[in-house]
Amino acid sequence: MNTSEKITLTELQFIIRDSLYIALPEMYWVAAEISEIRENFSGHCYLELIEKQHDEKNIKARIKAIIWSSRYRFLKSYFENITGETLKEGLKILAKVKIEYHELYGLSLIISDIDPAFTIGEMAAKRQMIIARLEQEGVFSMNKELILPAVPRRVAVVSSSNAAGYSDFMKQLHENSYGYKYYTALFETVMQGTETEESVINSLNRIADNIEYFDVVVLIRGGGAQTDLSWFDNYRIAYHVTQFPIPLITGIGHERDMTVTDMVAFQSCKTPTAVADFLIGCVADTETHLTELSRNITELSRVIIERNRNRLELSRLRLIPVSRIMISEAKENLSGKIVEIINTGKDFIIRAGFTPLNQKSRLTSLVRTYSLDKDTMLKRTIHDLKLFAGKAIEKNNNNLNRMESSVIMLDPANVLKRGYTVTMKNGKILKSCESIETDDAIDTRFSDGHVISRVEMTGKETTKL
Amino acid sequence: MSKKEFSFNEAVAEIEEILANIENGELDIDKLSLEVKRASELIKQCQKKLRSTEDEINSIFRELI
Amino acid sequence: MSKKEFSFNEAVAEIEEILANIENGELDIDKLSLEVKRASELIKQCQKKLRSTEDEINSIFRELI
Amino acid sequence: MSKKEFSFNEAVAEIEEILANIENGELDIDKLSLEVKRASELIKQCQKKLRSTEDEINSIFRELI
Amino acid sequence: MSKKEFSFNEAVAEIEEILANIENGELDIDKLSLEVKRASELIKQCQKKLRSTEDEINSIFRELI
Amino acid sequence: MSKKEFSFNEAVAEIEEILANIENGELDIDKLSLEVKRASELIKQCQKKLRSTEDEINSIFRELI
Amino acid sequence: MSKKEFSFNEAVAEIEEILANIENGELDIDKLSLEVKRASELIKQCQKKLRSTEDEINSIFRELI
Repeated sequence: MNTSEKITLTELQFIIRDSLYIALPEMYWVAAEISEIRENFSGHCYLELIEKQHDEKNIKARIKAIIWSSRYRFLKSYFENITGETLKEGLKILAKVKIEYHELYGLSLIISDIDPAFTIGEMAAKRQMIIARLEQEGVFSMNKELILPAVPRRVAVVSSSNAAGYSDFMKQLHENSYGYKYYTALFETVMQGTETEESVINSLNRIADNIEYFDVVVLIRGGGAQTDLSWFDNYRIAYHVTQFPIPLITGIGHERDMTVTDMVAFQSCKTPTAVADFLIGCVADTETHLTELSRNITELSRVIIERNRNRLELSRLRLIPVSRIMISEAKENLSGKIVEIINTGKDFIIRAGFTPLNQKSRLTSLVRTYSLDKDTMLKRTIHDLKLFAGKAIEKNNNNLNRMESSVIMLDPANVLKRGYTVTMKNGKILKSCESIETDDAIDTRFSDGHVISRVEMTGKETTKL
Repeated sequence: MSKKEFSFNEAVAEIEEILANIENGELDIDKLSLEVKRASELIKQCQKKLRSTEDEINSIFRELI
Repeated sequence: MSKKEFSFNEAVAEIEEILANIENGELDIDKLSLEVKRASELIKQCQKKLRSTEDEINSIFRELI
Repeated sequence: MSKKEFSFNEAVAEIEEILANIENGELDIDKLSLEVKRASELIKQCQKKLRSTEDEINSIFRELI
Repeated sequence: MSKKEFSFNEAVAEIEEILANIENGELDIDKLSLEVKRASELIKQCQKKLRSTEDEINSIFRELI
Repeated sequence: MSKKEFSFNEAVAEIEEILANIENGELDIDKLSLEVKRASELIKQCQKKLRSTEDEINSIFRELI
Repeated sequence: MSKKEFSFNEAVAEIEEILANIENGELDIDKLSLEVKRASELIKQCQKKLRSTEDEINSIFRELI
């Protein structure tokens, strides 16, 4: 190559430029990480895009990029609207680029479009990775599982004193309408940028060294710019949060998405003010709970008192009739006794009356028997008298009759009438022939006269009648 | 015997005596007849007495019942 | 017997005696009717006594009822 | 019996004795009516006693009721 | 019973005993009216006791309401 | 009960016991008015206790609101 | 919590326990008044703590920062 063929630098640059245009006439969709980004006074945005090694440390490729202000205004708001992120260092983007070569500034990429979906996907993937790791380590919900004190009043604040969010928080908390008293200690911390990780972890460690003085930690960051969330999609911060021994509440200030730090925190609020409200709410809840408890105690006690009063009242109401019943039963019993005594007394009298009554009837019947006996005896006497008198008369009568018949039999007149005669000698009746001698004159008497005869002969037993 | 109260027992005794005398046969036939007559009379009187006593007693008993 | 208080038992005893006498036949017919009369009288008195006692007792009982 | 307090039980016993005497028939009829009178009087007193006791009981309880 | 405190229960027991005695008929009628009188007195005392208890209780209740 | 702390529960138990005794008729009439007095006193004390407890509770509530 | 700071959690727990005790206490009035007294004290302390400043804590915090 000789010197005559020399060209100017400009000419060279033009050759390079034209060659590039010819060689790379098209637009490309390039995925890269923003390593620098700044907006100049005229609204153009100058970036440096890089690609890192797999170790995420060493840079593999680097190039400048520009978004012209006319485009930038649109892209910026569109991107932020879609992703909730600002275009900032560390962000991975998918940009539609045209390669441009400027003789003065060299090679750069002119970005005409950025696909927010890619960034969202990248961010999500990063978050997912951190979440998966925390879960794999079994620490993801450790802070959530802590118990928040009933009254979280001693608050460690991890924030930056310059942040608007910090003063919002302090004002909201200390000037609460309930008049609750809170104690806050600020642990000055860098809340964005690359120092964020170390600063947050440092603050958390300091708090942990004095853990006995605190009920709760709040992690808050200024309100205003809704940017740079991704600083808290950070594994180390999230890990420290999970391992923190007291509940940690985040108020990092974003509307749409949660960072991993929010996810593992005990509680995440949208804003620092919301964190303050949460803390006030906790105390208020506790106070409400106390009020409810005391109301319950009061009500329950009233119920108990009322029941006891009712029970007592029942006893009191029972006491009267029960005593009266006892008395009236005793009265009835006594009346019963009166009747019983009258009845048994009368029964007794009636039974006792049987004896004289019985004696009376025995007396009358004995007297009747007695007089009947005497009467019978007298009647028998009459009968005997009759009988004996009759016998006496009969006997005498018989005697008389016998005598009469003897007299009749003995009457000579009767003998003579029957043909018998009586022979007499010298007036004397002869009963034997012995005194008769032959020639004796005997007088023989007949019933109608007598004959005197001379005995011619005598002899004994000559004739038999 | 009309004046003197008639005695049944005496009459019976007399009759007994008469009967004994008759039986002894020591009596004159005329006396015998007399004695027999006497005895008969006494018997009759006795019987009368007996009747009257009986009547008396009966009338007593009639009263008694 | 009018003066002296009549005794039922004595009367009964006398009646018994009379009865015995009559039964034994030792009694004279002449006395028989007298004795019967006596006995009858005694019996009557006894009956009267019995009646009067009965009446007395009845009147006592009448009071009693 | 006027001075001494009348005893129902003694009266009953005495009546029993009188009853036994009458039953045995050992009693003279002359005494019968006396004894009956006594027994009857005792019975009357017993009944009177019973009635008066009843009255007493009734009057005691009239007060009560 | 004047010195000693009157006991309702003892009084009732005594009344029961009197009742039993009367019921058993072991009692002399002469004593009956005495026993009945005693029972009646006991009942009266019991009634009095009941009335006084009732009054006492009523006054307690008046305070209580 | 002056020295010893008054116990509502014991008092109520005692009242119940007294009531049961009265109801069961196990109680002597002689003791009734004493027991009723006791029960009434206990009821009064219990009512007082309830009132004081109620006041306490009311004061708690007043402080809270 | 260094000097044994009053613990709301413990206080609330104790109040809750008291409520449970009252609930389970089968209406024991004697316990009720004790428990209510204790609860009242705890509640008062809690409320006082919530709104009053504790210099001790403030000074500790000043040192810390």
